[in-house]
Amino acid sequence: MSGQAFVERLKKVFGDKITGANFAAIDPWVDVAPAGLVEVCRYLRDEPDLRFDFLNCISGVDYFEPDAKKAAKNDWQPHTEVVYHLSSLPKKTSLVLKVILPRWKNDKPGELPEVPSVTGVWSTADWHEREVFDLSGVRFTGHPDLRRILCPEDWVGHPLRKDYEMPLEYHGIRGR
Amino acid sequence: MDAINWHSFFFLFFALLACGFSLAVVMTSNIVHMAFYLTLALGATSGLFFLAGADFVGAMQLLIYVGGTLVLLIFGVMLTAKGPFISMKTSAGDLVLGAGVGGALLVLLLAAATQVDAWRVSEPSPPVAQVTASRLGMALLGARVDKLDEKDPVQARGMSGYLLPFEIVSVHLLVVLIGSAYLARPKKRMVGGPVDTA
Amino acid sequence: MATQLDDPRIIEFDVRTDEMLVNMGPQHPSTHGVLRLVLRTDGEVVSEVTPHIGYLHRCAEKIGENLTARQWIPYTDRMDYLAGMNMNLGWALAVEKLMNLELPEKARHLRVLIVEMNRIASHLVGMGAYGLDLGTFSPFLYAFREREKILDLFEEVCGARLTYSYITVGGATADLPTGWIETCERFLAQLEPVIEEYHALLTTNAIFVRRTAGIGILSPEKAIDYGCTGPVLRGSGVDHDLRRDGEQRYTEMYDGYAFEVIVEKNGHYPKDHNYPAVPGSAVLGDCWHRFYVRMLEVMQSIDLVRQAIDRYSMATGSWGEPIKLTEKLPKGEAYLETEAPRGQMGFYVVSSGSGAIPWRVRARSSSFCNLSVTHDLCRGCLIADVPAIVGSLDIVMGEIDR
Amino acid sequence: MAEFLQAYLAPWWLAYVVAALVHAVLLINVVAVGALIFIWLERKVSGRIQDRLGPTRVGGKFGWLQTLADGLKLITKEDLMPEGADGMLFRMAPYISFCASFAGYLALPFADNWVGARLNTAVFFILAVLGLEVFGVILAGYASASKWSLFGAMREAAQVVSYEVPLGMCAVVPVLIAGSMDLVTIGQMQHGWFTNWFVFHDPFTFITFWVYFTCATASVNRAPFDLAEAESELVAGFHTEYSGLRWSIFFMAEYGSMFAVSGLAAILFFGGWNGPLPITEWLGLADTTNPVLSYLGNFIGMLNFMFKCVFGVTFMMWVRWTLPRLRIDQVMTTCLKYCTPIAAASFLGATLWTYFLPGGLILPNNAYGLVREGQLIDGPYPPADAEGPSKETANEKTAGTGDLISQVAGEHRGRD
Amino acid sequence: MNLLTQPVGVSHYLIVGAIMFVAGVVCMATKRNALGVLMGIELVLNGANVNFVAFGSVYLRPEVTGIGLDGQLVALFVIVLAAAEAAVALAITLNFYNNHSTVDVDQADELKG
Repeated sequence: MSGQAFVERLKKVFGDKITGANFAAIDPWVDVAPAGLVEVCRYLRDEPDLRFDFLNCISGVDYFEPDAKKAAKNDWQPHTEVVYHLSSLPKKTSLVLKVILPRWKNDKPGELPEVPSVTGVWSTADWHEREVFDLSGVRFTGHPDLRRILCPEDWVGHPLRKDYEMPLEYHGIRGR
Repeated sequence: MDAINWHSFFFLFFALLACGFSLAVVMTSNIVHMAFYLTLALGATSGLFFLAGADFVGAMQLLIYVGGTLVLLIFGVMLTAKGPFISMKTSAGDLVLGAGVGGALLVLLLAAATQVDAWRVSEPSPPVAQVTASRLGMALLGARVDKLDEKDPVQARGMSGYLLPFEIVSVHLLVVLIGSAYLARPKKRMVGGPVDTA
Repeated sequence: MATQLDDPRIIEFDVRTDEMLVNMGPQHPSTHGVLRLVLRTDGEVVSEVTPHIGYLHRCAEKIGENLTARQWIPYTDRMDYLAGMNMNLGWALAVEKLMNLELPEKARHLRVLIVEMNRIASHLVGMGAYGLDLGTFSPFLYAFREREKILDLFEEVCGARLTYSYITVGGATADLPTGWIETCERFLAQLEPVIEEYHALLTTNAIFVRRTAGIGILSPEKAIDYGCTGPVLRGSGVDHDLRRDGEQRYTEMYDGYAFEVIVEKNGHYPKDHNYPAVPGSAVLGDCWHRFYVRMLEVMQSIDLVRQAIDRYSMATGSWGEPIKLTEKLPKGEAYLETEAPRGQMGFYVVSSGSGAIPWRVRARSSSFCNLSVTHDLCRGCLIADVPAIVGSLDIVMGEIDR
Repeated sequence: MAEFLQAYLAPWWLAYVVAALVHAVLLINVVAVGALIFIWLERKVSGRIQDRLGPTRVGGKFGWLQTLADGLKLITKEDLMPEGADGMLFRMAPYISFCASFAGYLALPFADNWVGARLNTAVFFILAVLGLEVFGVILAGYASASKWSLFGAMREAAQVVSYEVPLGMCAVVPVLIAGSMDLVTIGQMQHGWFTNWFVFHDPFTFITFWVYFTCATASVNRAPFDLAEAESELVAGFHTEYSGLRWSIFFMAEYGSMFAVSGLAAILFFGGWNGPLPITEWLGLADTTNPVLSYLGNFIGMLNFMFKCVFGVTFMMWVRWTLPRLRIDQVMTTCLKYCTPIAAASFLGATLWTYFLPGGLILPNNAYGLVREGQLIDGPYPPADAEGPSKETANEKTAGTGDLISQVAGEHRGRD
Repeated sequence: MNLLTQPVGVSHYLIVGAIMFVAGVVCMATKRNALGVLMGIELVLNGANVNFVAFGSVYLRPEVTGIGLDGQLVALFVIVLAAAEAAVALAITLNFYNNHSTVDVDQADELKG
């Protein structure tokens, strides 16, 4: 199935929940609106000719340039992406889904953006989403146990956000 | 000064241990310490058995009583010893009552123990080391090898040994085995749910 | 006697024991580093296991956003520190995919050779450490004896024994030294019969079988659902190996190599060696199968190294030219997974196109996913089974915590 | 010895005290120095098994002072006690273990009549006393206020109580053949060629020996039955919280028990101090009338016995460094499903064998065959014992050499 | 009379037995923990055992016309039965603990399980 036809098919099923696609990229991706993510994922997993039964990875990528001068040169607006790498063991195919989020929920600094959790679709999403939450600061709604996973539970901030400030002190340990 | 009688010396040593730790069992309220003192008291008792020439009974005391029964008991203690059950204080009234009754009983028993002259001091006996184990075994099987020279035919007929009690105990042990297995059978319960007491 | 009752909420018990929370780790002999498992136990029966990780978190991804692609290579070494070469390869391939770099044939064979050698070393450690988890010490020392020889070979190649940084973007940092191939062949010839000893000590040992067979059964569906990869996935009977099923850029390394994916089909494993038979009590997906797949992969890798030696010696041309330390990365993003010893190691690199420093790097770790299934496997097992199960997943904390 | 000293020491009782002290020091040295040597041996053996050298530096060529150096290090270590531990029990526990292990040596003969106290129930005494070691472990586990220790203690309690059953049954088989529970008598009965050893007495004793050794390994907590201290599961089990000297005392107790059970195996099954060939007899060293010669004979016998014990201990080490550890339920099934029925069956088999083939198959006129002719039980061997059988019945026997306590008791009653 | 120099007799043993017996009785009467009561029983049995062994001992009573071996035999029976008794009592206690989550005998006042 060509990429174009595949996206057409998804659009037919999910309508405007498929917000875009990029075929020129090295790993072509499909953009999905947060609201339709779980449905799309379940469809991709269960459809007999797709069978994306394997979630490889969930990554959070933060697009933000603190330096205003450099930011002006960028061709993108600040946003956060959650990237889902899927593959299908029986069909030996792979797919990339992207969910594009605002950097802050309702543009209020400090409120983490939200995505519905896909733990119900792939159990492995549990830890991956915790890691993305921990490091990239994306809140997964509907996650059964959204705690920090790599950083200590009382850690402040999400280190992989580009505006992250390294704390100067943690429990009496000097930061730098 | 007379020479020290080593038999008496060892007797005193073990007797003091046995009595002291028995009293410690009563005194302490910590159940784990109680079990520990009981172990020592019973171990000392086995020493007394050895001194009295009852080697086999002494070894059995160590093997079965101390090594088996008490381990079971301590096992039970450890299963239940938590929080409030480790140290359960007895009420003062109970203690006084117990001490009173116990004291009276002790006086009675001590009086009885010291009344009979023949019991008080033993005659010097020749150094006889008996092998008791096999004679005990024969007695359990019904042959009283220590009473073979019984003259009185009526009494001699009564010397049929302990075969019947031995059998009764065996059956009893079997019943106990089955009974405890029944009592300790696995039960099912729900996590956090009601306990199935059936 | 893993008490696997139908309803997990029903506990069979002799004596009412209160549930007890026990901390296994982070300083515990059998947690392979600094893993902390919180066990909820009822007597010896474990009712719940909660893994807590992050004690070895070194912010590798954050560091990657401040270094160039080649500068980050040493940090990949420290992820799965038992298989540094495989980590190097994963990152190198991901960056090469982003840069659309093609490698000369000789470099590809060199990479296969080195990577499969490291797979042997890694599986040897996995095997030995699993012995330790089950309470036998000697296999560990035997495994280290052989691994030591591999490390000696690697030391000749790149000067390092653990953190190699040898395979790099664009090829490798150097060619193999002269005489290396012969030493390597001698080593392989010596290693092969030794594997038999390991099988005698562990695989077929009656106690070992009783400790592992039927314990921690991971169904293929669950393995896929939890994203388990590598020997853990294949131990569950899923026929999937990226060396055969992976992306073109990765599988072309293995083009023309003869190898069979180590997976049980119709009740037996591919039989091109004198493998011991599968014991009757073993169930597909249990600890024994995971261990066994690893053992067979050692043999497979020996085979692959031999083939790679042949091809490498025949191949002409360059062994590859590393890119400049500050080579500019094109704009774009690339994700690539390779088959590391512990499973699929994925690297995701995003570049804004503004310089040599990537915008975002991400490492998808195989042990991370493999470990996430622990709580499911350990439900209702005995305390002694917890090390057996965790050990059979063969995790490396450096890779999990990154 | 006491009699010998009496000639030199003024108050007669001092002789006994000195004799007792000398005996005690000798025995404690077997345990303490033995533990030192065994720990060194364990390192060397494990080293060789694992294709490495083991200690090589301390004390010269073979690192034979390594354990001593470690012991010194342990002494200087801080004696830690966790908060919340039960102080008294925590401190007492190692000593209980050690005393239990050490008390077993009281009745263990090292050569013909070279024994601390010749008890006529020595077999059961040793088994019983070694069984008490479990108390130290249980109390240590309980008193440590650590969950891992508690797990270790629980496992130990369950394991040791179960394994005492087959262990006792196996020990009864040689007792049944010998007709005595006196280890010296049992040892004497096996003198001569190695075919007189009880392990070769009949097929059942041969099986029994292996069951005995398995159960003994389990009862002294050695791998693959070392569940109480399973380091990959329970950190260090019952001694997780111990450090320094107290910790090392647990180890002395462990090695002491290993030696004791090996010694018991050597006497019960492998002829004790009797070599495979009656060399001492050929050399004329078995002559009991000549003190120097018999001393030499006994010394060779002791070396024999020591060799067998060390071999037993080394065997345990070999097993430990080869096999993985069993799981607790498998340990229990091994005991209840295999060891106990096999022990019971071989007990029955040995009984029938001794009844129907009292002289054995190979050598119809061997020593115990002759003994069994006239005497049903308590048959003293050799028949011409010091005092001979008592007048009452053939079954009544006055022991030629009473145990220490009875000697003391008797003699001084006479004095008074 | 100096205990260290005098030979001991049966009555010495009887005194030890009496003390153990009484300690056991008091233990049974006053302990609230079911296992404590069980330990009291063990002490009582042992006190009795000491007496049996003393009466049957050839050292203490050289004449041995009395009970002779019977003392030791009875002591053996007591030991064996005590083991059985302890096993059953322990099973009952643990069952009680399972059902009522306590080992306090003062609370064991209902007759149904």
